[in-house]
Amino acid sequence: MTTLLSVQDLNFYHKSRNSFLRKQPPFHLTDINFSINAGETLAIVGDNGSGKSTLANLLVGVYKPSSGSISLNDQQLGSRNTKQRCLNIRMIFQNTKESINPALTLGHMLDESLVLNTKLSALERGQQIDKTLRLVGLLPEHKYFYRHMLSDGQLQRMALARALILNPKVIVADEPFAALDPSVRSQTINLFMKLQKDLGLGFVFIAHNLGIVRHISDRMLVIQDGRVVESGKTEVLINWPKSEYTKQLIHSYYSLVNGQY
Amino acid sequence: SDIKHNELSKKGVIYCSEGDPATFNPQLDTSGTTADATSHQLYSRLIEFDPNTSKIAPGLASSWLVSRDGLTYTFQLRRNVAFHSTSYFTPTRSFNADDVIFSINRWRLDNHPYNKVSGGNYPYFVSLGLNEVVEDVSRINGYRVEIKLTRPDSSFLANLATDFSVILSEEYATQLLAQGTPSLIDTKPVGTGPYKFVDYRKDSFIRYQKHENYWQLGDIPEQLIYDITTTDSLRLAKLISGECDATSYISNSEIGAIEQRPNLVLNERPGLNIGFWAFNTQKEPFNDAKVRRALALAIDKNTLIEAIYLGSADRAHGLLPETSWAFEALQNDTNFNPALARQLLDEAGIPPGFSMDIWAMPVQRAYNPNATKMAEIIQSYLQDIQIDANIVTREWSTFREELKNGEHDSVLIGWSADNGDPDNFYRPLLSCQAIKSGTNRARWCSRRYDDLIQEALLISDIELRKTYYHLANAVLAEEMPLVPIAHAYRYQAHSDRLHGLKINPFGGIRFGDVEKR
Amino acid sequence: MALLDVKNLTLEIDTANGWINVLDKVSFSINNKEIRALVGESGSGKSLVVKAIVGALPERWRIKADRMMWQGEDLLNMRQDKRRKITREQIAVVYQNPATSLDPSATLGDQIMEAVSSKLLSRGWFWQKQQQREKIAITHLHKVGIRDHKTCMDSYPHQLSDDVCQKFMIALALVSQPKLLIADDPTMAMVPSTKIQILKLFKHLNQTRGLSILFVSHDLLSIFSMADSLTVLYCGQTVETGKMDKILKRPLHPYTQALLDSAPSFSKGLERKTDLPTLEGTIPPLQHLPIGCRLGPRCPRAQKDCVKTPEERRIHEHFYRCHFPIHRPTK
Amino acid sequence: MSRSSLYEEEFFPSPLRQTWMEFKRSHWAFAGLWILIFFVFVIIVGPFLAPYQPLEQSPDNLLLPPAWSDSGDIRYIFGTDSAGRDILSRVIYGSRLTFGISFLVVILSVSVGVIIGAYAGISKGLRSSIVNHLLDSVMAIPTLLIAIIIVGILGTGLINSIWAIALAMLPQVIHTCRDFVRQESEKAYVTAAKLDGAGSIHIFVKSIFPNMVEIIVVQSTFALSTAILDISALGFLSLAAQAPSPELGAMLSDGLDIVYISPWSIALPGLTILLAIISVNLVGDGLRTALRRRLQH
Amino acid sequence: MLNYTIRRLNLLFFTLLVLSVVSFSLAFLFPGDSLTNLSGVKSPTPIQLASLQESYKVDSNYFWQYIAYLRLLLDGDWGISFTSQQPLLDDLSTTLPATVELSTYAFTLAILIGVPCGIIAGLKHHKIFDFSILSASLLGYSVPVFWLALILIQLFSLQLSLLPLSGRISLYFDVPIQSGFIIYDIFQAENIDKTAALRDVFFHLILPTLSIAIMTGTIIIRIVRRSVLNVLEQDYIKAAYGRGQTNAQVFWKHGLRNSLLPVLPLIVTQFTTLLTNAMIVEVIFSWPGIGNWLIQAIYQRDYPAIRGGMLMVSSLVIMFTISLDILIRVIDPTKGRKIRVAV
Ligand SMILES: Nc1ncnc2c1ncn2[C@@H]1O[C@H](COP(=O)(O)OP(=O)(O)OP(=O)(O)O)[C@@H](O)[C@H]1O
Ligand SMILES: Nc1ncnc2c1ncn2[C@@H]1O[C@H](COP(=O)(O)OP(=O)(O)OP(=O)(O)O)[C@@H](O)[C@H]1O
Ligand SMILES: [Mg+2]
Ligand SMILES: [Mg+2]
Repeated sequence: MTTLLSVQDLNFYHKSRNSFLRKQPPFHLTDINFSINAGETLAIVGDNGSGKSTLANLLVGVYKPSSGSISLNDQQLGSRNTKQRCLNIRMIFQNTKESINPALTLGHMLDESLVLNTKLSALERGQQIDKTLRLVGLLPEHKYFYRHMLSDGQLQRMALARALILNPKVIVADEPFAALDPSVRSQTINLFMKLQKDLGLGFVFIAHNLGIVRHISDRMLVIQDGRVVESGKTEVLINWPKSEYTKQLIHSYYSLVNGQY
Repeated sequence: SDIKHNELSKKGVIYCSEGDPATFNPQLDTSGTTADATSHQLYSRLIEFDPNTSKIAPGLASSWLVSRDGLTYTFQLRRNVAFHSTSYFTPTRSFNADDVIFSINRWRLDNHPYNKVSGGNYPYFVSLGLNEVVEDVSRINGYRVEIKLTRPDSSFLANLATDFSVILSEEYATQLLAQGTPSLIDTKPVGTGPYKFVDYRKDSFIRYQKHENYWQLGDIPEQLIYDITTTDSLRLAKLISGECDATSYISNSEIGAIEQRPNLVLNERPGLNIGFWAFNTQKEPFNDAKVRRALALAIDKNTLIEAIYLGSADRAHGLLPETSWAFEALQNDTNFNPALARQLLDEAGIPPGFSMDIWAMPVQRAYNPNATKMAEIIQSYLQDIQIDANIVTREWSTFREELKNGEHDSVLIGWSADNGDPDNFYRPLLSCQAIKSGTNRARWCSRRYDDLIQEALLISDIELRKTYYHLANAVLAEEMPLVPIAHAYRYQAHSDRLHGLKINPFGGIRFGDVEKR
Repeated sequence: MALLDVKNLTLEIDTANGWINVLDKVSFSINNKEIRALVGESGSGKSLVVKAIVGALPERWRIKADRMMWQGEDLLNMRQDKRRKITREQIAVVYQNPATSLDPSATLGDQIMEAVSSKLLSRGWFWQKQQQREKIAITHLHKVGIRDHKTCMDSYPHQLSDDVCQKFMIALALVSQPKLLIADDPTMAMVPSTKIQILKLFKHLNQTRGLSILFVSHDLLSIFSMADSLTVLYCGQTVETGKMDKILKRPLHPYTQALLDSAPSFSKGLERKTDLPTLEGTIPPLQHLPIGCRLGPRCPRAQKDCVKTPEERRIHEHFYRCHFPIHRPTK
Repeated sequence: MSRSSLYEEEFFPSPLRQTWMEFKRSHWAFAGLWILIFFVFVIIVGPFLAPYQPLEQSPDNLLLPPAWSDSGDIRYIFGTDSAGRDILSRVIYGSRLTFGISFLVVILSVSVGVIIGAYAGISKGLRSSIVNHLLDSVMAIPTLLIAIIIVGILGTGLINSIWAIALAMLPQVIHTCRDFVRQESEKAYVTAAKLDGAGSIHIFVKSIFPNMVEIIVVQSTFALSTAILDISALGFLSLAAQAPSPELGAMLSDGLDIVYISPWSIALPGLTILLAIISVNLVGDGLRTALRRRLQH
Repeated sequence: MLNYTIRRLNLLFFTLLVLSVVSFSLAFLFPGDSLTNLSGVKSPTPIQLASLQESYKVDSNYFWQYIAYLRLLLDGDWGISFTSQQPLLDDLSTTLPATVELSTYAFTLAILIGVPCGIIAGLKHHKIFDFSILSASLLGYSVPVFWLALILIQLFSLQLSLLPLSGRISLYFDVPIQSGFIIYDIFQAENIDKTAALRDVFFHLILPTLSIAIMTGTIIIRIVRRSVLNVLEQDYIKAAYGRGQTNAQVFWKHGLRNSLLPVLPLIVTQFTTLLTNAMIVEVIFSWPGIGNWLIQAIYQRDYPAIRGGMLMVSSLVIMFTISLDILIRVIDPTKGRKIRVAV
């Protein structure tokens, strides 16, 4: 299997926007290395503020890395091939609701992506939109809907549709299941797994819930304060954690599951 | 309001005046505003008009003699008349002949040290040629003065009784000259009138205080305050709300409102004034009498009188109002006739669509309460004979300045008489000399007319003088340098707490006999 | 006698679409020293139940109940001040959203000291009382794991992170030494280790001081690990109520079943990357609530009868509302 | 599936439509809208409605009281002024002038302001921050004061005062617009659009602007009431339109001279201004409430 | 905080600088000679001319001219007025206090009416009282101030003859101008009956104050009412009820402060609107304030006065807003957050 996305020595500084009187230490994401293959799922786990979203944003190109490289299919992504990045790496945002424009219909929004990135005719674009909506379990009629008419689960599907519309290779999802209710969450997880199987997507997702991580991910990346603490196969990592932090994480999870504390 | 009835208000009178006085010396300015504010309050004259009879009465001169040839006038002066004692001047002597000589010589002699002070312009005396008429003023003794004229002048005594012929303090003038600040004589005035000057703030107020040693008796209030209120409606409003005890220039539209209120008194009197539309006869095509006549025919005076004066004016047939003794019943007047007007214009070669300016004065005067509105109506009349009129207004002082320079085509303005003499209409309005002094708005000069009014002045027989004036009227009717429109009634309103305030037929309000209860 | 006994609590609120029954005959009770969990999806009305108990709902909403008893006294028909007194002294609430439930313009110190009941103070002068208050407040802050009490008390809510605020809310609730603690999603913003700490504290208080807890959450893991009994809410209807172990072993309502299935870590036998069992469809929006059993359209076992609201049925201490329960032969 | 089906529209309204539906629920606001529509109608067909020309004088009918008073004349429903001009016609032309100009001013300043505001919102850096801060402090000066100052500089006159008021309103519009763009730019949907490869202008036009329409409309209604107030205030002070002009503020100051004999000469133009501003404010309030309600739900 | 203050002061300084540049360039934009427009001396004698050229540095380039102008401004030499030929700063220092005095009273009145009414309306939401306050306030903030002033005059001065309609004090009182603030001046004045004078001042204040306070007052009502409504919907109020606090406790401890704090800046900025209204109303009530003065200057095309008046009023407004900004920062603990409340 070929490496789809690989990240080498990625470093990133958040410029501190604070005043000169009340200084917080600037956030620093240090030396991130990982790679994923097609059809593989990588889970990123860590505390609040550990830099998970920052990493996701770096992958899709919202931020520019301070140093290090991200390559897709062994081709380095830089400022020149943004178009390629737009097409191939798509993002699902932490706050799904906010990431959908309230003033546009869903169809219009999907259309925008197509207009900007493809040369399809209006008719073809329409077909593509219908197809994608069906793919994620929505109806073609949903393209006339506005954000406020959808439930949380449907919004999550819509976000997925927007990610999928350009036939990407990798999807980066920032806590896609956190805001969902238990019953809908299962549906969404099932959908993700199905799509990954069907389309051979590489899937990077950020999560808190170790149960879900264990269930769907192949590999895991544990981050603490901007540093990778541990990474490896999910099964291995969960059963035999090496670092203190991971151990604590897994322990507390297990103690909840077993009710022993 | 509260203040209306408390103790304090009894001690003072507030008069709402329509504008700032240009100076505190009425010799320097002919405007009614200046005269109203200063003349009878601060100063006295040798001779006064009796407001009840309009006849000449003794003032600072207790008696006078006129020589047989009418060339020498001798005045006997009152003794123990005190000048104002103020924060800036304390008199050491009372009024005497030196003050009279100083006051007259100031405007008479070009080389007088005070002649050039404060602009050196004495429009009233110059426009009447008085500076040439008076040959000499001499002191016979401390309380007797003799004035010699170059030629007889039947209006001379009347002129000495006008608002402008005030008596200043020679002692004060000498003191100021020594200090090197002569111009203070006109801004910090000293006189012998019932009130003395305390304070003046431009656009705001003039404050006078009772002159304790005033030579005439009278229980006048402690304070006299001029509340300078330029907005017409506001003056009436203040009268109604009790902030003023009396107000100047009631506009005709406001009469009804005053009559409704039981606590306000309205005095009405036919006024010695005239509102007219003058053409600049030095400009093309207004130098053509035919054009002037045509324009005169184009307007309906009766409507103007209704619309602007709201009926409280008499239609003017000539320069003189009906109350003047020289008034002539059968004067030539133009009647509304647009067809004839157009015809005359065609004859004069004025094409339809000809455009001209009508200057409308920005202020309200008794003789024309709303010149702008009058201009608008005239504009529509001229429209009917295919003449486009532009209405021009300027700020008042600029307006007069530019009028004086003859920049207008035609102007809506008027004249209020200062004394009852007909000469006071004929000469300042249309004599050649008055072009220079700036009161001849038509800038019209006719030898024939000038001779006639000059002749009239030389004779003292009234019937004979009348005929001369009637001849002058004929010239005017023929030449039409201006279109007389109306003689407005004069109104004065005051609170019923004031007693003794009367309309003075010759301008000038007087607070010398006003009491407040 | 139950500490709090709620029977057929019904709440109507006015929305743009008219009056809507957001709570439909909700019943449950809390016994002394019991930890009862209230679960349900987001929007199922859990927070409304909490607010209804403490009377923090807008006045114009219509609230009805067969009974809502606090130690035998009816809260609904009680005089306002008496009810306030009870809520002040015996019931404490941890609100769901810490950031908005704290007064933004007062320091946390002021707020917690205000909540210290004067009964707990010994006699003394004004400033002595103030000191005692402060002491009590600080002990409670320490209890919930806020070590830097000074900064915390001097700060305004917006200056602190969500999880600190949440801990503070818990301290604020405990400081009045209540009989019943109502905790609405108290561990929402917390990382697992902190979460465990708080859960430990709750359990400890329950065991040592006999504190009863109504634990509202949709975090099934926490609930299963500490609650004695469970009430499941779906769209404003109680679908099942009973002892924790009973329900875990044998849920009767299809919705409870689905809820239990949705936590992957619990289906121990589940193969990785296999489909999770789910209910089809989504929760209906407020304005389109189905009539009868509100789960109806999504229920795999639904039949014609489901358009009628099922009556409450019981097996011992286990209540449920379903026409066609699982593990029971249909009639 | 067709979009135009009524049923669809009923149930899946766009945000704009939803705001409109909320708006319609408030009777007051709706009444305000009708009055406003009436005024717009008057602006458009005013010359056909007015029985006379605004400057047409009828010297035979001076200072007539309104027709409903005893000495009124049915030909002059609102009476005449001291030059015999029909007050009704003048009020109609005056509404035309005052509100027409206000509309013009608002359109002018809003369209320019939105463009500048969007630019300021999108651009970053020191220069824009200086400009922004300056704007902040200019914002503190009320529009009327700025307008008076500008009129003082440009000289009095109607045209000058149009420019003055338009300029004076600009900072407000720019400010709102910039703030909004700033605020929205932080939201995830803009980031999402960026990730689609859209440029900043594209993002503004296609993503942010549709969200802004309502804000602009609300802002415009308030700008409109300010504009009406300002233009009539300037007219009243004789800084804008001058006396014979039927502009309502100028009419008021013109009527001052005869207020004691014909109080209606200030009452009627004043009431017209009042009514117009009330209607605009009702609509503005209604829109704002509707918007707030929509955002809450 | 310090940081914020410095930033604000910086802004203030910068804005004032820009204003002075604008006022300087005005002298060149106005018709006529720039030196005349700057100094106000209309037809100077040769000696005067030379000294003016010297002090305004007419021969150097614009930059140095501007510096010279700035220096003169700081020295208090603002030039003289065309019409009155008085130093501008003298005129300004008598007119400005009059306006400030009037606005301050009106603003105080507006707050005294607006805040309590707003709070009550907010608390009694959807009740008759709220409704009537709301309709009255709609009327209040829609009515043009100048018209309102005329109506008030018609009613109280002319129909009922209760109140005076012009000026600050009856002219019977000879109050010399010391500070420009009439009440202070009355205490300084000699030879007048001070109680009577104060009574008179009070009567003169009623109408102008009322006519500008009504609009601002109603706006404040709306702002406060909205804010109270907002706050009452907040969770922390519900939480406070839930904690068993009584209505009064909740309102005084949590509601009031939270409803007033966020709208404080909004209320305070109303002052500038009020100031402008005061300037218009001055013309109607012949109030000897800066509005009246400036508008006369505009009529008479008195360029130095327009320039000076504009500079003075706008700097005043900006200094006022910025210092209040800083003040609000100091009292408002939620300062870090930007809260906007709709009217
Ligand atoms: N735009 C920014 N500028 C400066 N610092 C930032 C910025 N965005 C995030 N940070 C800081 O970077 C750190 C990591 O933030 P990030 O959003 O990546 O955390 P996270 O792991 O996603 O947390 P969470 O689980 O809450 O989403 C935080 O300390 C945050 O304060
Ligand atoms: N003030 C309100 N106005 C209108 N509807 C409301 C209001 N408060 C709550 N609701 C509605 O009532 C329903 C129940 O809300 P509630 O807050 O009780 O849900 P919840 O179970 O607590 O959800 P979560 O787990 O997300 O906290 C929701 O659909 C919500 O939209
Ligand atoms: Mg994140
Ligand atoms: Mg909740």
